[in-house]
Parts: sequence; structure tokens; C-alpha cells
Amino acid sequence: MINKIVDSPGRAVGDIFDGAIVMIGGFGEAGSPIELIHALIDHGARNLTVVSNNTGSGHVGLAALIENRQVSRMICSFPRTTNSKVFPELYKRGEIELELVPQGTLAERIRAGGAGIPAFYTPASVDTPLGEGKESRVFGGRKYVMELAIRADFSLVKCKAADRYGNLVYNKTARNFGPVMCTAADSTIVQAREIVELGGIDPETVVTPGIFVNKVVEVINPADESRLVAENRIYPW
Amino acid sequence: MINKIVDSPGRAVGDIFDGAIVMIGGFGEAGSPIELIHALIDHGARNLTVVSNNTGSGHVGLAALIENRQVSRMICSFPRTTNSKVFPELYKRGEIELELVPQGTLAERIRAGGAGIPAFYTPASVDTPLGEGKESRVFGGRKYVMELAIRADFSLVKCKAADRYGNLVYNKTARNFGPVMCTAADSTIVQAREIVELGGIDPETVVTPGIFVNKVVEVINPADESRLVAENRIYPW
Amino acid sequence: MVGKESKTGWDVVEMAANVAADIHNGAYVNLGIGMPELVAGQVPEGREVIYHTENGLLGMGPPPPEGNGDPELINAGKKCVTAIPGACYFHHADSFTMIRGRHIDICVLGALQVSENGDLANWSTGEPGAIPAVGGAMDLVAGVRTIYVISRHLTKKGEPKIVRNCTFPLTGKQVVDRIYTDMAIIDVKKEGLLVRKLAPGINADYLRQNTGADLIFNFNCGNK
Amino acid sequence: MVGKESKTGWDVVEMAANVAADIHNGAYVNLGIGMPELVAGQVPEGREVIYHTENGLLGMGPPPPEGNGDPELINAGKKCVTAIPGACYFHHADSFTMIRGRHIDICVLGALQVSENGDLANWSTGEPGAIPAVGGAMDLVAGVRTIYVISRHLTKKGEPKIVRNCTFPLTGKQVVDRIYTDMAIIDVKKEGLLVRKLAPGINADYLRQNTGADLIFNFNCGNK
Repeated sequence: MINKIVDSPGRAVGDIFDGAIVMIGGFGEAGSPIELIHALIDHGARNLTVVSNNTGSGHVGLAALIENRQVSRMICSFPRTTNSKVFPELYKRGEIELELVPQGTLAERIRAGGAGIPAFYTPASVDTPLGEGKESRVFGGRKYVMELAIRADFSLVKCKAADRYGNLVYNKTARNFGPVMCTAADSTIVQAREIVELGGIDPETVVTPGIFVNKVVEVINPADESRLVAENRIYPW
Repeated sequence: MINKIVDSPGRAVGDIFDGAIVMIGGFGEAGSPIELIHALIDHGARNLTVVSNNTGSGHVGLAALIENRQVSRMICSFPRTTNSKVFPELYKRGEIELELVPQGTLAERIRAGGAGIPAFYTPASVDTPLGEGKESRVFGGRKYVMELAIRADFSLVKCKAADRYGNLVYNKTARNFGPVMCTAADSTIVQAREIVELGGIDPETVVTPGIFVNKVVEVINPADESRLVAENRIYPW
Repeated sequence: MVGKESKTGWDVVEMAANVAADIHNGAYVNLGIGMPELVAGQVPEGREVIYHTENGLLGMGPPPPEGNGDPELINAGKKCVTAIPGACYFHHADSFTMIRGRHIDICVLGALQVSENGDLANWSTGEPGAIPAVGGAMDLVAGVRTIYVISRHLTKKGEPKIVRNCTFPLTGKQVVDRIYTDMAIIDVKKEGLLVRKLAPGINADYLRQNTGADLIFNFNCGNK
Repeated sequence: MVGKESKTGWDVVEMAANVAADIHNGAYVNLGIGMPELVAGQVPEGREVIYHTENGLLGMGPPPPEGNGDPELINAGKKCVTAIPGACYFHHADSFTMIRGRHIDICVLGALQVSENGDLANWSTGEPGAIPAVGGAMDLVAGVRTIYVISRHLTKKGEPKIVRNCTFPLTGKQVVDRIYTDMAIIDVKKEGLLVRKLAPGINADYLRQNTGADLIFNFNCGNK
């Protein structure tokens, strides 16, 4: 029998090793797999490269992972948001590396990593500082830069519902990077609000087919990260 | 008000011009927009380049379009199937051109066309006759070929349900090339079994967002192409 | 500044209305964070416009009543929004297929600087020590068919934002189609910056004094 | 041929069972058109295997009862199939993301020829006038982790299909991992073609006579 369900976030992230590349879903707080991230803080793997659109808010979730000095390098499109304090300070002190990638290029590089496409061309960042040093090429009279796929050792993703095959559906704009990140890691670890029976998700509406998922853990009432940030909560608590 | 609904297949395909590149959805008979194709036969545009996985069956649908000598060039992955007779004969007589593309490369080239990606690299066809003459390049010790995006002037696609914004859902494996073809044409024309009210499709389950669709025509009882082929029907009838 | 001191010029709502007047029925529109967000509220009655937010929603509606927001239904500025009937959700790669693949008709962005040939700088002041953050801006200017900039004509320090050449790092080269400021509406044309309309109380000389690039005035061909 | 005349060798069902025995629980498997389709029926009880068909279905089930097929629920061979609980549908680009991105564990394909270093020719005889048709074969061999070939050992004319170098146009170079014929199960190893198992009534000499490439026999390290 196929059963990708594991019984705790701690067990789900237990294989993450020092130096791993870890993709973390979410756009701001929407879709951020906060219980998996907190389990990764408890777990303690260090020297991680994290691929995520932002760098976390307040002192919980991704920001707490960074604050706990487990992340040596961030690959993201928007490292400073209203409530991000941890990353900016470390970055200013030169204590964390940053690779800044335009958001669409980030999404497409991850998709390419999952789709067996090693590289592609995009018009984004041409003739800008972020296009400097990239190989460029003209197609049809227009200039494009070549971008390389990104793959990860692990992806951490949050979804609405999952089954034991790992089929997933998401909630509203919390979907964001989840589906592409699921495809691009050697091991994809998912927290779901609900685990349903096989067939409980209409096969026409599955967003992430189970083939892209390795482990699923049920987190019925995930923390509302925005509220934790507003309350100035700090993880570990 | 936005209303992409038109009242007949004939009106839907009326803008297709001689020499146009036309993508036609479907994998074998599943998903083939047969009423739109027959309207295109009635319409009469000639010298078309058709992008479709196969070349049609019997003497209806895509095969009938080819038989009516409206297609000068096919871009496809599998031009001969059990019931394909028209294309093979014309091809043997040198009266129709063929660009043969591996199926995954075909899907990805179409997706790239819709996604503003002019070119990408793939391992498919490396060191085979279909990779000959293509630019190749090594990434991470492995050889890949560069493939160019495909775009079309028109895409003809069949779906299960649509709304007036052009949001679409499909039926089972009739989905196949429809979603990528919708993204890659200047004008995407869709036949739907059912047109529903706005909101009649759950926003979490839309497969093709309306932004990729230009015209929708309701065809409540589309012909069963397999049956027409079995009955040896010939279009125009 | 202008509006405040002299009671001339357009206020931000009027600026947003100027942009909204140029958005056609049926347009697919992406609104940048900040001032561009005001545009949605100014679209004339009878026009149906569909808003795209790059974090995965087409058919974005107005903000929900205070306190009724869903933290998993947000816009690119991470603020709670709603979804209209006929909306749909999708993932980031599909979202940027819409952007990069030229499916979005209009994008309205803020600016730090716009050059006379339409170069846009809106993501970084390039100051050492500042943390760079680009988001989707470079994809938007590279992919969306029409780029409108909405911005105060001058910086807070009173310096022109419309310049011969941008000194800040570029978001994209030759990408801006039209600029809506508190003083004027200006088209970026091959022949240069064409003033389409002046705000109340602003004349050509005043506009020239507050602009760091040459301006063309020819209301016969440009104004509507 | 062999099976018929001498009552030795495996029949097609036994060949399919040999392949099926090597498919592990939880495997994601793509079965080519024709003989590979027989494999699904031979998977040992207790193993849950998920079948992918490149036309957009993961979780393909057995064919429906005669006459109950849905023409919009078909496999890559255009035959009617069913979907198991837990199945899902997707479009072609997503389907080949599964293939090209190394998400599928095993693909079972037929062959015209296999070379001693694992080159596969299975899409074209290269005859002038023949209409070439490739389908998804090149993507499958380039992307799937493990490629199994199931094929008669000899062509209908009695010529070996396992050869030093393929004379037919290649589907992919150095892609085949294991070959299941009516005569033997053979691994493609760096050191050459390693015979893992002989069919009943087939001995090493006979296999050598019917194979166009060198064979290694070392049952201590290979046979199970």
C-alpha cells in the first residue's frame, strides 16, 4: 500500500540535513508552512539555502528559522516586507547571503527544475542590474537572458487537503509557489489542513498530483502567522 | 460587459485567414474540437499550418480538413494512427509537409509560446535523428537540445464548461493539449458542452483562466468522432 | 506639494481617475502596490475590468470589510482582498505565464524615475546598504502590453522624477507607455515625451521647469 | 517462435509477469503501447502501483467492460481505460513535467532494436516512404528513471533485436536498463549485457546464437 502520511511535523522534516537546499512555499504569510518550519527549527539542521519568495515576518516561521541562524543563503524576490526585521539586520551585517531573482523568473526557474528543463530564456531583467553577468541572446529581434533551473533537496509546502497518495488542493492565494515547489525537490513535504480518503478529491480538481509529493502531515489548525506577528510572538516559545 | 460567447461555430472561426497557424486540441479523438474544425472546413481558409498531436481519423474532423486540402503543413508528434488514412496518403505523395516533434517537446514548445519563453533546453531527442541540426548544449554534464517556442494565430479547443469570461474546465483525458494551446495563440476559440453563469465554476477548479480565451461557442452535443469514424462518415456531409 | 501649496494640479484620486479613464472595457489589468491600487476604485461605471494579482488571482475584487479578511486571500501587497464571481486561482508559474506571455493588457506601476525614452526605475535606489527587493516588477514591465506609470511629478525633495536618463537601477528599458502625474499626462513616444494633458493651474513652462527631460506640446495630435 | 516450436521460452503473459515482478510497491509506472500494456495485469497482489498515461491521467485503471468506454477517458494507445480512486487529470505540459522531470520511476517500452550499451530504437524503421511517428517515446527514455524493454528476442524474420549497434534510428542513447524477452532477462551494465535469467529450455549457447551482441553470464552476481 502507498501511504505518504506521517504522524508529526517533526517526523516529516527529520531527514533534512545540514547544507540542504530547502524550498519553502508561501507569499508573505499566505501559504507559509509554519508548523513544518517550526519543526525544522526544533530539528536544527543548519547552513541551509532557502528558496522562498520572501524572508518571513516578525519572529516566527521563516523569520524565526533565519533568526535561529540555520539559513546561510536566501534565494528570493522580495526580502524586505513590512514586518520583516530579522533578515534585513543579518543582511546589513553581512551575515547572510542573498540571491535576488525577479518573481516570475523565480517561479519559472523552479518550474523548470521540476520539469527537467535545465535552462530557458526570459525577457525579465534584460538591461537591468539583475541581468548583468547573465548570458543574453536575441530571438525574433528581442533580447532575452538565459536562466538556469533551480532544484532543491526538500520542499516544504502548505495545502488545504491531501490524500494518502499525496494529491493536493490549496486554498485561494495560499496556492502561490506550492505547486511548482512540489515538483522541484528530491523530497516534498506537505502540511495539510485535512487528510481525506482516496477519491475525496475530485480527480478533475487535483492541483498537485501525488507523484510530486513524498510526505504529508495533517495540521488541522495551522497557526495564523499574521496574528502571531501582530502579537509579536517569538519562536521557539 | 465582457462577453466572449458567440452564437455559432461558423462565427467563432470566421476570422481565420489563409496561411494562418492554427493549433487544434485533442489527443486522437479525445478533446478534438470537431464542430469548430467542420466550421473551418465550411469557412474555407487555406494554406494552414496545423499544430496538433495527431493528423485525424477517418474522413471527419482534422482528417477532413486535411482531405479538403486546407492544410499545407502539419506540426505533430504522431501523424499515423490506426484510423488515419488521409494524411499518410498525402504525405507519401509529397503533398503535405510534416514537422515531427517529440510529444513532450511539442507540449513544452506550446507552453513556452504562451509563457513568453522564446526557447528552452530539453534532453528529449538528443543523439537521435530528431535532434540533428538542433543546437545542443551541456548542463551539469548532460547534453540537451535547444527548442524554440511555438505560437499560433488561432487555437481551436474543446472543453466541458465555460463562462462568459472564458474560464474553462475540461473532461477527463480530453484535457490534454487544450490548456497549453489556449495560452499560445493570438486568438483562442473554444467549443464548450455547456456555458454556465459567472461563478458557476468554482474558482479553485478553473483549469484555463479566461484571460487565455477569446471566443466561446456552446456545442451541447458534440459529435462522437470515434463513432463517425467507425461509421465511415465523410465531412462535408 | 503642488496641489497643497497652490491648489493646482491633481490630487491622487484625480490621478487615479485619469489612469482609470484610459482602461477599456474588458481589459486585464495588474495594479502595482501603493498608489496604483487606487485606480480600481475610479473605473467609470459600465466598464468591466478584470484585475490580476501576480500571487495567483484573476478577478480580484475590492478589500473586504475591516476585520473580515481571509489571510489566505491577499494581493501582491499582502493586503486582504476579495474575489469576484468568475474569478480563478492559479499557481505562480501560471500567473507569470499571464504576465510574461503578453496576456495582461495594462499594468499600472509607481516610479522612482522615468527616462525620456521610457526606461523605468522603481525597485531600488541603489544606495549601498539598502536591501534590494524586486518582486514581480521586472517581469511585469517585460511582459505586459501597456505600462502606465502613476506617480507624483516630483520627489519629496522636489526633484523631477521624469529625467533624461535614470540614475537609479533600471526595472526595464524602454517599457513605459504613459505617465500620469499630479501635473500632467505624458506619453512616451519615439520622438520624445509628448504632453497629452495638463492639470488645472499647470502651464507648459511650469511643467518644463519641473521636468528633467525635454517635453513636446502638441495637443492637436495627442490630447483627448 | 521459440515458444511455439520447442515449447521452450516464455509466452507474452510470462514475459509481462517477469517485468511486473520487478515493479516495486508504490512505483509510478508508464506502460508503452502494445505488449507493455500486459504488464499491469501481472503485478503481484499486495503491491500498489500507479500508472501514468502521458495523455493526462495518473492512476489509470483497467479497461472498462466492453461497450462501457468513455471516448474522453483513454490511454496513450487511444484505448478506453478507467481511473482509480485517487487518480487525477492534468494537461500535456504537466504530464511531461512528470516524465522529463524524473518523477516517473519505471517506463516499460517495446523495441525494434536494443544495442549492447542500451541504445533503444523503437519509433521508426527508417525506411524511405515510411511515415515517421515518435509520440512520447523520446521524452520517456530521456526522462524516466528506469527503462525496461519488453520484446520478443527475435524479429518476425528471425533476426536478433539485441545488437551491437542499432541500425534503425535511435529513440535515445544509453537509456535501457533491462530487457525482458521470451528467452531471457538481460541487464544493460557498463561492462556489457548481463544475463540475469534464462527462460525454460533456453541455454546460454542458444541465447548467444540468437543475440547480435556479446552476453555476460554470471548468475552469482545477477540472478535472483
